[in-house]
Amino acid sequence: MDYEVKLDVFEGPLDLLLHLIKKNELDIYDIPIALITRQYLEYLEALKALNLDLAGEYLVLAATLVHIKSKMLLPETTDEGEEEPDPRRELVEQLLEYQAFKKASQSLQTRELLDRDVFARGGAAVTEALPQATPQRVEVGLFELVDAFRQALGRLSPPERIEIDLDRTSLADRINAIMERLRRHRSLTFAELIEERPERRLIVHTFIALLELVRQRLIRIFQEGSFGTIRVFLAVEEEHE
Amino acid sequence: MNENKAIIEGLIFAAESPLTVERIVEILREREIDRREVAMCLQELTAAHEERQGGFLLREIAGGYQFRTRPELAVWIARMKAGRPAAFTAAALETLAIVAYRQPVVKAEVDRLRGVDAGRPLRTLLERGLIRILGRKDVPGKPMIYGTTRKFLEVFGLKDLAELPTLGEFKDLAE
Amino acid sequence: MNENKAIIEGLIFAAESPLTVERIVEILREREIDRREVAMCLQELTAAHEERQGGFLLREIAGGYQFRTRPELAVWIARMKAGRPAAFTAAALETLAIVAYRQPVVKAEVDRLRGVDAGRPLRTLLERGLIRILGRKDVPGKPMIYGTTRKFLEVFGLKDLAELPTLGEFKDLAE
Repeated sequence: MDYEVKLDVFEGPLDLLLHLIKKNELDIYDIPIALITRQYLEYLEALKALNLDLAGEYLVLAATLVHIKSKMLLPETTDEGEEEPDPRRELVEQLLEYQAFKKASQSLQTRELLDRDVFARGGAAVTEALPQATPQRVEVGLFELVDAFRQALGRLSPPERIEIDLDRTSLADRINAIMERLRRHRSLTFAELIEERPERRLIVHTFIALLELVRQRLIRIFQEGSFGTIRVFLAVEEEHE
Repeated sequence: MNENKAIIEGLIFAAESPLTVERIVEILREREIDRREVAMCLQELTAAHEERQGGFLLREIAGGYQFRTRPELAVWIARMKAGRPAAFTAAALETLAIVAYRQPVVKAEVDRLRGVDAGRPLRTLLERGLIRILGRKDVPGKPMIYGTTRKFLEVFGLKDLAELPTLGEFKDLAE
Repeated sequence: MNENKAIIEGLIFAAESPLTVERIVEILREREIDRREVAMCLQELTAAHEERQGGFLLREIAGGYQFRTRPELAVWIARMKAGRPAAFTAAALETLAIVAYRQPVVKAEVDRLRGVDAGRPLRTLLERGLIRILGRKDVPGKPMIYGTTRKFLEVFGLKDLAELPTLGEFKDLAE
């Protein structure tokens, strides 16, 4: 026997058994169980002699083989004359099933593997910007607005942020003021809308006013690029574009 | 396409950053291709892509070569990268805001706040992985409880949920 | 090239992962292009790149489309990329095959089929993002149920799980 094959070449006892069947060119459906059991046990002995750690599963299969062998020695028929099932049947089924998965895994290995045989685009894709063109405008939703709002609040000095301002300047006033300014200028940035008095009360009111205007579809809000300035337009005028 | 040109195209495509002529010569040393030949391949590739008028072009950048999407497509690519506003219906956005602020929340509560059935937008948001089912509330009917996902934070560039402004900040002043 | 085709090519090129037809339709909603048209553009693009015989090809992967370098160029690209990817051990591959074909599957079944404990390969596959835990089986011990991931499809270049050859094809030949 050749013992050069290292144990870790085998993926388990079933793999070793398949190897022995193939090496002896045996018919998997009619395994000469005595022969294969002997070879299997010899193999295990050799491996033990080499002080290799044997997984418990190898011994379990050894016991199974010995058990099958002993059953094969019994008469083929029972007292009633019925045929006993072949004691090898279960093991053969397991071997066939294992062999199918082993082949399936080999077929996986032969596919075009990503980063081995084929590669996807490397790095981040760069979108060439249009030269000297207007920045790309992306219509934004509520959350960009919330984010802008958050940033605006973040720019305030700490004492002002803590102060809770309950001045009831009417929201309607703020809405009217924004609409008025938008009719004069074609568009305004969020920063421009609050530049007069960048204080918490005004920022909050401006924000709520904008939310209300967006909701009523009186204005539209765009962002220049992904992280660009937020710009507010009158909805009607935007339609003319 | 001749083989050298195809290899060079593949290398540039798979490279992490613009690929220089020197580096290409180095990688293809066994093929005994010199700077001049590489430069010629690059010139031909650049022209070929220019002519194709496809989705990307070969450009000389920072001393190397890189594929970049055509400038005219910027608006569509930005839309894909943003992966949001344009694609959100107002209903979905409102529903998402409610789930974000009110989570863990049941559908009945979303319905109540929007004044209209939220079944469809909730389903859309679930499918897009922006909200998820946290469990079932232990009341009659065992309604499902919704919350936002990690993807929600990613899509909206939030570090965590605490980064959302508190509703109180709006409420106090809105009344 | 017609504009829709160029835009679709640019989108696929710029996307971080395989781009689905649905997503393309969604991004291009304003252009009123339907699934069928997108599918036709994709077919034409695939054929065009096949014909070009350049450095990369358009492939259908994990339910979407992605550009990938031509397999013949692997040796050169590998030379450019530092460090080779960790190869799969036979144990990991066998375990992966069993999970792929038998999912949803529990560890005990994988152990039984391989005839040896599958704990380690399962852990490796989980760490590499090729399989995931689908849930727990409602039997004593509540064992975890495993299935393959989207990344599995991407790594093995599969359109979907149905693209795997049937197990029967491997069963017949006893060699």
